[in-house]
Formats: sequence, C-alpha cells, structure tokens
Amino acid sequence: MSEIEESFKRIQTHKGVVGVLIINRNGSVIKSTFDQETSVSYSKMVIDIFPKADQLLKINSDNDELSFFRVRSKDNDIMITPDKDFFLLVVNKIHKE
Amino acid sequence: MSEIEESFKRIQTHKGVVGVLIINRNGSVIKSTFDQETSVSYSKMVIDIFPKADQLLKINSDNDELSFFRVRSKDNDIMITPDKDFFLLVVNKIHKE
Amino acid sequence: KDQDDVVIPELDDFEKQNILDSDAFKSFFTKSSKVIERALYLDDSVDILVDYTLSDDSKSKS
Amino acid sequence: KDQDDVVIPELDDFEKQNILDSDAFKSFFTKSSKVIERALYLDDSVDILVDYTLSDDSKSKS
Repeated sequence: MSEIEESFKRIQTHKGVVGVLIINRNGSVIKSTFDQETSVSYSKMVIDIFPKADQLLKINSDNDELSFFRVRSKDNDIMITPDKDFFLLVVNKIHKE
Repeated sequence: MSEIEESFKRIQTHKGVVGVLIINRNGSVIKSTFDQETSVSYSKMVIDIFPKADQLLKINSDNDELSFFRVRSKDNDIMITPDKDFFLLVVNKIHKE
Repeated sequence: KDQDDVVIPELDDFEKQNILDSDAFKSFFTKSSKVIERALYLDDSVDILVDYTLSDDSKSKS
Repeated sequence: KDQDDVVIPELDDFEKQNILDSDAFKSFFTKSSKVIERALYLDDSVDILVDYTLSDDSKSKS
C-alpha cells in the first residue's frame, strides 16, 4: 500500500469522518467514498463556491492563494484543501466526548 | 462601556486582527473597522457566498444550520459567524512566532 | 457580474444604533464573539497550514 | 439555477488511475492530507462552537 493510500485510509477511518472526496478543477470526481450522486452534488458546489471564497480573501490581500476552506454547523464540519489542480474535501461529523 | 463594546474591542485589538465587520442579512453595514468601500466589498461577497456554503452543508444533512465559516490563505484568515439576522466577519493576519 | 448589480441598502447612524441596542443583536454578538475569540486563540497556538514535521530551515523558507 | 446547468465531465477508471499515479496528484495529496489530518485532530481536542464557560448542564442540552 502506497503512502498516498495510507494517508487516504487514515483520514477515511478517522473517528467521525463521514466521507472523503477528491475532484479536479473541472469538478470531475477522481476518488470518493460517497455515492455518485452525492459526489457530484459536492463537486458542483465546490467549484461554484471556491472562486468566490478566493475573491473574499483577495479583498484585503492581492497575491494570497486560498489554502483552506471550512464550514461548520453544530453537527457537521466540511473541510476543503485546494491546489491549482485538485480539491480534497472531507466531511466530519462532530462528536461530543 | 457595555459588555458588547468590550467584546468588540477585545476582538479588534487581538494580535493580528486586521478588521471586524458586522452586517445584517441584507448586507447592510451595521458596524465596521474597515473603510466604507472595503466594508461593502466584503458584505457583497458574504451574502453571495453564504447561501452556497449553507447548501454545501445541507448536501449530507438536512436540518443543520451553518454556524461558522472560515477561509485561510498562507497569511490571512477570514472567519464568519452568522445567525438568522446578522454576520460577524473578522480578518486575521497570520503571525508566525 | 451579478455581484455588481447587488445593491446594499445603506443604514443611517440612527438605524445602526437601534440595531446595536436591540436584544436580537446583543444575543447574536454575545454568542458569536465567543466563537471568534476561541478561534483566534486557537489560531495563535497552532497553524494547521504549517508542517511541523519539517525542519526549522524549511519552515522559515515557506 | 446556474448550478444545474453545470456539466461535470465524468472520467473513466483509466483516466482516474492516471491522475492518481501522477506526480502532480501525489504532491497535492501529500501536502493536503497533512493539513486535513491536523485539522481533524484539532477538531477532536477542541470544538470552537462549544461554550466552555457554560455549566455541564447547559453544555449537554446544547
């Protein structure tokens, strides 16, 4: 098992993690633990939101690339890390100890 | 000085905080440490992004209200807390110790 | 762009003060400022974008 | 809605595997997975949406 596979598994099996999605900048699904419909739903939202989130950061700072995105509700946490080619999205259920 | 004023000042004077903005759900500026133009720029972006971020959360969980939003770049951190009437936005410059 | 067509209603100082004095706002700000303060303190203690497994040299450069 | 008009190109398994095997992807995933893992561990240790100044009763209810 490659280091990439091991990292993927570690995230996937982390307590509370509901799903992991990797898409490219066109929104095409590269790898996902979600079903097809859910994957495409997330993908469409991500490629819609990210240019806007990037613009939000650029209001006060020109050359700064968006590195991390996060939205929280009481029970859910969606985290997204981008680079110029890909997005990694993780959905985490918040668990109370 | 009210407790509200004290909290506002504490956030505003926190190390690295560049600005604090409070808007309502229409995007009207209620209180801001940014200039008018910057305030309106942030406001427009926030009321554009938030419904989409809310939709993102609802893909996997119907009744869950968006409670916290965050975008990070290497040097900047924008955090937004909403309720049904208002948004509090804070821009933080990441400082390295 | 759609965004440029959005008109943000501008409030006068009286309207702003009424909102700031309202129970709805006080309730919102009391709760929200705590969330932000916790997030800021967390930000001060750990930067998730920094790779702590790198040597100090690499960290300084990045 | 605009969003419903967006067409997401679908990749076949061969194309997916080529991407997964690429240097660009490996570089991205190595870096990004570390950020996510740190964020997840942080999430486990402190929930910024929880008000720790409340009594245990209030916390349980919320």
